[in-house]
Amino acid sequence: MIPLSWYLIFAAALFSIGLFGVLARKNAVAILLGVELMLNAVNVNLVAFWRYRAPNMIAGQAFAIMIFAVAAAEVAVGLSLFISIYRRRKTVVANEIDLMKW
Amino acid sequence: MPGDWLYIGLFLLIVAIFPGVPILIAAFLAPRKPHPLKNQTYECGIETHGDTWVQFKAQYYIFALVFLVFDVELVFLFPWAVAFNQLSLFGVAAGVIFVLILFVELMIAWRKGLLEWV
Amino acid sequence: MNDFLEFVKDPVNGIANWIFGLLTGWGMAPDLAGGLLKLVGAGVMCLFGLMLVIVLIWLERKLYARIQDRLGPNRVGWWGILQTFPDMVKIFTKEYITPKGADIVPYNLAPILAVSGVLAVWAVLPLSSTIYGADLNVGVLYIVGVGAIGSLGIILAGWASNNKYALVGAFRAVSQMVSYEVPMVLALLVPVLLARTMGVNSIVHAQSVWFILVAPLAALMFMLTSQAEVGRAPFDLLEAESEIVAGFQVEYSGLKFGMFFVGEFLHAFTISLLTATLFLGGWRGPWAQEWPILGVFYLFLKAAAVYFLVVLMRIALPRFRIDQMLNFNWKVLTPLALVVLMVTALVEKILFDANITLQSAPLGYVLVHLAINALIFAGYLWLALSNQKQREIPVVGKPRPTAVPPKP
Amino acid sequence: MTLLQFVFLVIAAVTLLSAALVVSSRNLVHAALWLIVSLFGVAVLYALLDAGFLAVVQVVVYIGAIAILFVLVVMLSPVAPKDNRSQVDARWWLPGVLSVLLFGGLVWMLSLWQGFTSEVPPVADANQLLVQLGSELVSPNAYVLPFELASVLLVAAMIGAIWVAWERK
Repeated sequence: MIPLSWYLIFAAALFSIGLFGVLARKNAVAILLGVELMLNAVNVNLVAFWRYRAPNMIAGQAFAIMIFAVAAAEVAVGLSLFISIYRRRKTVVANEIDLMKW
Repeated sequence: MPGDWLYIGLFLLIVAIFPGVPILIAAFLAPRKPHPLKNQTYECGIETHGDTWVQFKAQYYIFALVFLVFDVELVFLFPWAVAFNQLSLFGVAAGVIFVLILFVELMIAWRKGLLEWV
Repeated sequence: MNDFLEFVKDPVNGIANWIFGLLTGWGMAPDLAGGLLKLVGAGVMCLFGLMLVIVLIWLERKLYARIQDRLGPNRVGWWGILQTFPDMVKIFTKEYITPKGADIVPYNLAPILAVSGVLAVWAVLPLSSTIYGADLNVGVLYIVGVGAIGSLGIILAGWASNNKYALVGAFRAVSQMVSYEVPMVLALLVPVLLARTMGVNSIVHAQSVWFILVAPLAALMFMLTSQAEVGRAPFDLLEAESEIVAGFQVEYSGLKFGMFFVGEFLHAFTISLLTATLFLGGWRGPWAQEWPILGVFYLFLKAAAVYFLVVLMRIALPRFRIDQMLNFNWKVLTPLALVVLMVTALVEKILFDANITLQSAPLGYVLVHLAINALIFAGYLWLALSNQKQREIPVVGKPRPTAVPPKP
Repeated sequence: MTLLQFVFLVIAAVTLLSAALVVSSRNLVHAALWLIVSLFGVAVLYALLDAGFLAVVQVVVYIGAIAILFVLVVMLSPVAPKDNRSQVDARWWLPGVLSVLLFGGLVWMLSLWQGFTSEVPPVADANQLLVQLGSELVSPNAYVLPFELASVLLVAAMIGAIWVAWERK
């Protein structure tokens, strides 16, 4: 059988890859892609902990579902901001969106 | 239950392979005579002008956005519908209020004119 | 003799058990033999689905021709029934033309996805009480999920072709397929609610009265929206020939184009099967429980009836404009579906508390639900018609006679 | 090695590989498509964890809606596909080192925990789980408040997002 550690190591790796994407990519959409990976890693952790540590309580699955909702909201707002910024400033590079940086 | 998921996994594998095989077979049967004119993009016979990936209306995006929100919320309702026999009146009401919020949301979007195709 | 009768009642499982016995008899581990059997079953199911398309294409061409007062295919085989085979030979020997600047991997992946997204639905379809692939307890959501993969294939096709028409087709596909998924999921929630389960086979088991009688509005909405998901007339905006050449498939040739074609026909029949399964009682019928092979016959009979309607809609109705299509979805179907879901849930709860269920008092149960559905529909019609009067249609240009007699 | 372990390793490898391609490919559409592969792998892992409902929800929500939204936005902005400049920062090694450190630290910390290698306990029938989930989501003693709040949150997000993205004339 698969031990819990495999899932946890997998989730940690996925989270780290997502973090790299968020920190290193220039494009704003690519940063959002990285955030999606990180959220998924968290979800894998939640479900794995539910399955291995508390299979009688449904909390892990319920939390995972809430994260789906949060991820959807985040994507909706983030991509809208991206479209709006692109329309005004004709750029997608996060470093060049510096109107608030003085 | 794991048996069912095994079947689904096998089925998805087969489903990906089956349409691919005839395409590959046809690649061997078919003639291959490429020609620069033949491989041009077909746009009503005239030569293609400008780049394909031009900017499109954000309207398409807005409909996809409304869909995303609806889709996520509707998925929440499936376990509610399955557990219907075990629910108290409060539980059923909670689900109905959930749908009502969706309905109000749709009405807001409608009244603000967000659902118009312009 | 008795064994033979058992075999005739359920030949599929009979053969499966025979092979299983044979394999384990040769010393194969039961797990491995079971897995192998599942693989073979999945393969046979897929092959059956794809072979069915050969018949469907002929059937649809024949129907099309009859309605347009033509004969249709009538040369190859009896009534042209073998017409599809020469067509297959032809399409197999057509050259693949890959347009300049296409994104190769997504371009080649798209036709495969378009077929597999449809074919994957067959994994959870129960053909009869004992002949089914997987009785997944989340079957209905699974159907919605694999449908999304199909629309992904179309988006990929449009994007990867490096063609403006294809890209417009892909955008239309997104706005159409994605929009119509909302009322479709809502309509699917109603049978799930009535049967208290998401398993497709369990929903069939729960239909001691066909759900079309309990939830006629949901059934109607499911039929309409799944027609839009297929993307055929009157919802064929994504491949409208007269507007955007052929939409997302304009740059495809040979069998890659053929796969989109196969996917479309298979999808049309699959939604008929789904409608029959979820709303028309699936394999249920006289003696279907004792004679599982009869269930397959009943299911396909019902599906054929629905398919006839689907084809009729395609032939008889003109294409929507894109704003009409979206208005119909967001301003007609979705609010109606939301109201139907809310009211059905409340009524169901009241009836359940009063101990009136499909099992205990079928007649009263069905009548109450029918009355509620009729009430919602009447109220909706009244609202729609009273709003109709206030709306005025903007005049784009004055009509003028095409031929004006010359002034003397 | 059992069949399940083999399936897990293959799926994990595919998922991590495509995740790496998500953060490294130059063409944004390709990055979004790799994201779909990665999300599908995660869905398979949910199925392996006996969370069948979450597996299909992952496909419906992430692949059917979120990923399509991503692909659509990338297609809407014309610069993305033909921008062949490097898509990562000049100082990409700094986040790289940080990520590797984070991964190492997480694994090290988890390995100190005695539950790290727990074996899988038996779980209730899948249908029962679904019923339990459904009734707890709307039960006043459990998650009814987050349930309704999620709905309100999504409404607010949708209206805000449309307001931001709307093309004003």
